[in-house]
Amino acid sequence: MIDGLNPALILIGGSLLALLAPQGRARNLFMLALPVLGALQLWGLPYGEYARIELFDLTLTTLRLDGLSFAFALVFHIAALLAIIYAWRLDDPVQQVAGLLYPGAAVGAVLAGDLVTLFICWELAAVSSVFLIWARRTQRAYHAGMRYLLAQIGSGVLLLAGVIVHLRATGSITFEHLGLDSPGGWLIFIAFGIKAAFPLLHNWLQDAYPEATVTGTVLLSAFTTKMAIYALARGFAGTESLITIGTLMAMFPIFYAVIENDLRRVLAYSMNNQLGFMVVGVGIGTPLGLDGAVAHAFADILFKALLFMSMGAVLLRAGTVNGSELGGLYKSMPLTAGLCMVGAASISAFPLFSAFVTKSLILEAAAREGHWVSFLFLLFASAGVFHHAGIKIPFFAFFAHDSGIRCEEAPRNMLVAMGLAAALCVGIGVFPEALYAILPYPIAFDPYTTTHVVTQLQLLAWSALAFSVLVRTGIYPPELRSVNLDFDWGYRKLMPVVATGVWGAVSRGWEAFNTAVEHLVKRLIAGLARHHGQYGVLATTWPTGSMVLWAVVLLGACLIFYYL
Amino acid sequence: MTEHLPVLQVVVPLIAAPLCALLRPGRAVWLLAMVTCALCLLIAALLLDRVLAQGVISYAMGGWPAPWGIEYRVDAANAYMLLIVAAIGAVVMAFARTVVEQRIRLPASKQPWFYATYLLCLTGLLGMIVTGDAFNVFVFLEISSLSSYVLISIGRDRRALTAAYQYLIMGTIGATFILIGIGFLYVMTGTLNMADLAARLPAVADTRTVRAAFAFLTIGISLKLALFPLHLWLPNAYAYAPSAVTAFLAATATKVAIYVLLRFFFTIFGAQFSFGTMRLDAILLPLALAGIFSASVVAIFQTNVKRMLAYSSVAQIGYMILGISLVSVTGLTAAISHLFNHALMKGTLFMALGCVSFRIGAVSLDRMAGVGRIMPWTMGAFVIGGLSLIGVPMTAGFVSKWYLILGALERGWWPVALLVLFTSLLAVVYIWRVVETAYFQPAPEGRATTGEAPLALLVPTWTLALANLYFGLDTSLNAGVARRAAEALLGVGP
Amino acid sequence: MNSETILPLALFIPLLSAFFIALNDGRPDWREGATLLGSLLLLGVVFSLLPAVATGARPTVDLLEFAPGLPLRLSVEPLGMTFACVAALLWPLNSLYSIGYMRGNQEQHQTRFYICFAIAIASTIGIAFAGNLLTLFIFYEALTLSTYPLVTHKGTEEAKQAGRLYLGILVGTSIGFLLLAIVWTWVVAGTLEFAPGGILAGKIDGPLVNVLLALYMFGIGKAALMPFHRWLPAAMVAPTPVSALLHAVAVVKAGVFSVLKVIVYVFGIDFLKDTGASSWLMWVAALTVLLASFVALTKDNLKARLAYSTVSQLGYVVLGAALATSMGVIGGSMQIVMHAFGKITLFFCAGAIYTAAHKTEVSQLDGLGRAMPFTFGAFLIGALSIIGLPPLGGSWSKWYLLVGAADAEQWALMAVLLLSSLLNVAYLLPVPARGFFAAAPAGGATQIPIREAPLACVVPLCLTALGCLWLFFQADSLYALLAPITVR
Amino acid sequence: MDQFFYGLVGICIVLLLGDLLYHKHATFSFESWFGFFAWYGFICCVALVLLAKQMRKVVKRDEDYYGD
Repeated sequence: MIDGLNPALILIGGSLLALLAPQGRARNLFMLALPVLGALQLWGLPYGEYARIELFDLTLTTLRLDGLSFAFALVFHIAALLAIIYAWRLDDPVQQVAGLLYPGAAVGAVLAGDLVTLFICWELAAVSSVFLIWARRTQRAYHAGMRYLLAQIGSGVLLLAGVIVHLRATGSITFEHLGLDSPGGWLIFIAFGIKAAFPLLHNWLQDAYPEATVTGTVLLSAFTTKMAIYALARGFAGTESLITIGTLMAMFPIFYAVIENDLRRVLAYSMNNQLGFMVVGVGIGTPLGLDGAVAHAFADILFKALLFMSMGAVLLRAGTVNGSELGGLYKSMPLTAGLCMVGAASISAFPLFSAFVTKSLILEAAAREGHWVSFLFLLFASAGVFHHAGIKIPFFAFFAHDSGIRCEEAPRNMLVAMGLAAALCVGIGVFPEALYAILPYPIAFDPYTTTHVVTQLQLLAWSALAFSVLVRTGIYPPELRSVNLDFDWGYRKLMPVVATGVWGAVSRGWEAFNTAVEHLVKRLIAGLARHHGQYGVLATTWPTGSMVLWAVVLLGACLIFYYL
Repeated sequence: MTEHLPVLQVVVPLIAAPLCALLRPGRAVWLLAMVTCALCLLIAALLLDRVLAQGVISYAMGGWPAPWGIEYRVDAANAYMLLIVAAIGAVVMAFARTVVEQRIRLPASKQPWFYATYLLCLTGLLGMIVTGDAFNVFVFLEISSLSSYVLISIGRDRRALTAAYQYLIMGTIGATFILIGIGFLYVMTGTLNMADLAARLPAVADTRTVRAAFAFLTIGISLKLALFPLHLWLPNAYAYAPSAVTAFLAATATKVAIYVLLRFFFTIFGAQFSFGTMRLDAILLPLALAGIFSASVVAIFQTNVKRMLAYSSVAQIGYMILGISLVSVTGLTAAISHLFNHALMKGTLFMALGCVSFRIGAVSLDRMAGVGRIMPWTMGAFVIGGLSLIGVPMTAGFVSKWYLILGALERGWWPVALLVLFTSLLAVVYIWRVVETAYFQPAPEGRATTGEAPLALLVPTWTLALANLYFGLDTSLNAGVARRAAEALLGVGP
Repeated sequence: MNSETILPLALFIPLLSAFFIALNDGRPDWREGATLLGSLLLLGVVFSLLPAVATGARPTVDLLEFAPGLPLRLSVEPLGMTFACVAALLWPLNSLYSIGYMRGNQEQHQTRFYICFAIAIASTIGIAFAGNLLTLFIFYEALTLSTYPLVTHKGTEEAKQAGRLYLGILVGTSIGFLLLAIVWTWVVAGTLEFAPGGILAGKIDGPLVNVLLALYMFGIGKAALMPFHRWLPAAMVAPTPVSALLHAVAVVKAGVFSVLKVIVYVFGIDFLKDTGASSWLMWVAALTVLLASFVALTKDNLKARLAYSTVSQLGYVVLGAALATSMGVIGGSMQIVMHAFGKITLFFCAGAIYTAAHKTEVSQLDGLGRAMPFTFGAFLIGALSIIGLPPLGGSWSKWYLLVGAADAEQWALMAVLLLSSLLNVAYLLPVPARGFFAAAPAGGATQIPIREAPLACVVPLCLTALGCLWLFFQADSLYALLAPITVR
Repeated sequence: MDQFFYGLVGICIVLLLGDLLYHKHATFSFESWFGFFAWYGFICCVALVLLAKQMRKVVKRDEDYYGD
């Protein structure tokens, strides 16, 4: 451990050094060492504030370690480590560098003690992550990446504006509770909201994540949105409106998830839904709620990574993740199927799996504060998440009707990464105290009460029953090759049409104006040329008599003028 | 010796002229003329130096004191003018030899006459400036005019004859009007000495005769200085005369006429009478503005570059008259300084054109295509002259433009300032047409691809070109002395 | 040697270098040597002035007297120092690049090119160190004229047209408006000195302040404020090194630098704020920022896109100046530096792409990045800096501009700045994204394999890209240098 | 598959009956209703699918709708 060294710098600095290492095992080992070193550094640092920098007339606190930031920083390191193992065989320096830079930026963001540092990491994360999408090297990925980047940088600039307004009003850039009554608070809130994929601001997530590379999606799923959850927990804990927002967030994506065909996009919707739970936790703002949000974020990173990794392995081996084209893969990829089901169980909050011990914190907090409407909706969402993430994903990918695809099992490194993630999911589910111990607020909460276990099992089992009944009766909507309109229609269809129209009108108007001016100038020149042109009256040689006449006329005029 | 400088200024070229005519054709004639011009320049410089140091110099011809005898009277204004004319005279003379020997195709036996006429013309111009006697002005005017008719008609171009003839008619009318004006003044005051006239005129100012004299002088001088719309003789005369002659006349003749105007209306009549009572500015200002605009536009449409520059001269004269009609120290400074600067720029431009026509035999725009590549030095000088004409900073032209706008703004005459700036842009257009043609158009078919002009032409051309640059930065002479001259003319200076 | 003796050297070294270039017409190696040596000497001279200026000295030298009380004066203050440093830093790099580019593309008239370039640099230094408006104006015009042969370098009909537009707009605005404004200032204020706090306060009032400001702002055509921006895209016919240093840095920055000088030292920001005369200017600048970005979006030609991006980015500086807050002014000044490094990198890259692959359109760049990783990597860094993303220099200028806008309580302008950042992303990042990630067009296999441009091209663009990064960490010292300019 | 389904039905019934065997800790009154979590989960899922099916009519588009 080096005193005061920001763990983020290990990842960021290492990302550039990694390029110097020769491609292959050496670089892989070097990369693997980075998150381990970073985590050790993080572990070794006592809570406190470090690495203050004086800039202009501001004081930047680039490293602040407390309970909240520690939990996020730790899980970010774990996620980075898993991704590196998962991408062991990847031969793409762009993804490798981005895959370190991006986690580094995220770690930097959660460790930032001031808003300026936060902004810097915020933007760095935005820029470094887009390469994970572009690295897919398809036209779709290029466009999706561009849209993603615009959303991310849009969030960044709003944050910047908010920070400046906040700074002017309070004279402080310390990142602590901001609230919506603080000037600039709203701007920062919206900035966080974009990255947290609030309803209406969410589309970049479902749009971009499924277009990223196999590794890219795994990485993307871990950091950006959780960084935003952290920021909300830090700046807007207890903000009432977050409960409503979070509830909506948990609800509406599940409908899309049901009819979505691309299984990675299903996961993206499900991710949106899980974020809703965390947002509700932050909105409740009690120690229990916040702990719930943090714990759920922690768990979510792991099981979502696991699910995306399994779907990535399917994409790698089968060449597609469209539900309509898959099925019966358990024969080819039994291990992947098993690990995927661990992830599915985790996200569905089966007892002994991670979400069970984390989501219940949030539900409990909601219940204790008497938010019964939210509670009911969250329950609905829990059933829904089981439905689409717990059942639909494994069912359509690995079971259902046999698509006839026969392929290899996932590569060993991927299995190792998935295995580790699965172990963590189960570990958290079995030993929740370990996770509870690193949460920001001390809590005494036992998830494994009879009531809790039974009711949860009831919920899950009857949901599964509903699924089975619907499938058997043929009511369940089939997987179809299609896209579903979401709010991205606004900027992918409507805006281009409007913009093209407006711009066309403006250009035409401008051209017409130019033509008119040109015409006018031409007429003016023609008029001038009539008198001043080469054969114009003012340019030709006059007969001497006329000249003399002019002289005399002028003399006369002068005389008259002078005499008057 | 030094006390005779004023008279030497005139006498030296006057004596040298017949000597030239008598000498046998050859190098010696030019040498004599050149030495004479150089001496004139030296004398002018010494005079200016003395005037700046000591104030007005009065010299009585033949020992007869004024007002009975002819007085040569040198103050800041005419010392400055002498320097311009003598300097241009000398530089153009250096340029003239090659032109006369190789371009004009004058029989060798006639060549000395050219130099003699040139020197006579110089004599006339210098005399008009140096003299303090109104009638003497007329005498020298006739000397310079008659010799310039000859100089113009000497060219190869047959159209020069018509041009010279028209110039002769108009010049004579102008001179006659001036003579009539002087006559009226003499009738009313009984004196021809300028200082004396100035003293006696106020007593009789309110008479019809004086007013008539004023009118005749206005029109007479305006004809000589080619004020719009009395400029019609000028474009052809300049366009068809040999390049050396054009360079000389364009840089000096009209300037001297303007000097005469200044002398008559500021010194003799006095600014109060001319502009306060007679409202001369009410006539000059509109004509100046119209001239600036109209002649600039005409210049844009010209295809003969020499004629284009001639029209540009008309416009530039407009600027000077504009400065005068501002009737302020700044305005007059602008006008007087522009006399100097315009002499530099037009001298450069016409000499550069002389170099071009020396090599390719024509100065029409289409024939000049691509000439920038084969004559880089010549066109370099042309560009410098052109920039100065436009009034780009670091050239002499900027100095006068600066004072002119300053003068206009001081009087609060917005539109005038704007017009001045706008017409500079017209100058950009007509100058840049030439530059573009010379540098970017391919050479026309069948034009001999001769090289750069000979050094004998380039050195004088570049002397003036560099002077354009020098006086754009060090303005103590062209603006500093001009200011003193302006103060002297307005009678406000120290 | 004290600062006063060094100061004129900054002006004469480039001129001298032009002279030696002319002498070595037939010997390319000597000629380029003269350019490089001159540029390095200038760098040394300019930076030797820096410590003194940073500690508050204001070295001043009068060269000549133009009119009584109106000398041609060189005087160094922080703003000019900053600008001169940028020009002096980039000239050696650009010279190196020019050598690679001009030789790589076998351009004609190289001697004339280098001579004009050196004179243009001298004029730029003259503008940076101008001690009064007249001196500024003189060098301003000299810069226009010395760059005209560079714009028309190719000698084609297109180049000629562009030259006409270039000269027409720049000379037209400067003579038509700027000169008038300067003379007017001289008439009302009796001085043309650049003085902290301005010289016009109390000398002129009412709507006339607006008129005078308009004359200045539109008179400084080099600032490319709409609608007088057309010369800039037109000037892109020039060889790329010219576009890089002159039309991304020296000429346009001379324009916005003059804008800042006029606002800070002639009007004075307090005076402007009190009269509110600059509020219309904010909107003109904001409109320029946005419209130029939109136009850039529609351009497929890389250099044209960069040109419109430049127009837009110049609007930032004018906007900063128009805010009339000290933070806005500092933001504008920083933008000069940051944008200079960013944009020169982009132009270098555009030129390197042209030299190596003869591609000029954005749509032709698919897959090229993998063949030219350094060029496209540098482009990415430059683009990110211009967008204003950390950890690159551009983020600080955006920061201060936003702070300035917030200080002026111009929320709508803040929104414009933010929106513009997004537009920057939309028109700049497709270049590296397509270069690196799009599939190379099919059927191109028969062509000669494309490799990186010559080293002389690649090294400078990598250095300027690193410069963008370096500037991020230099923001504090830049701030310390610039902070005094708005203090009376 | 059938065994699978009937097994599931069996589990569901067992779990539903499980409600009778212990005392439920309920924060809200509705939680203590008999088999609340079971039938709530069932209804939710059916509603989810049915609603989503209707939604498809509105939002479903061809795969190349956005054209890239």
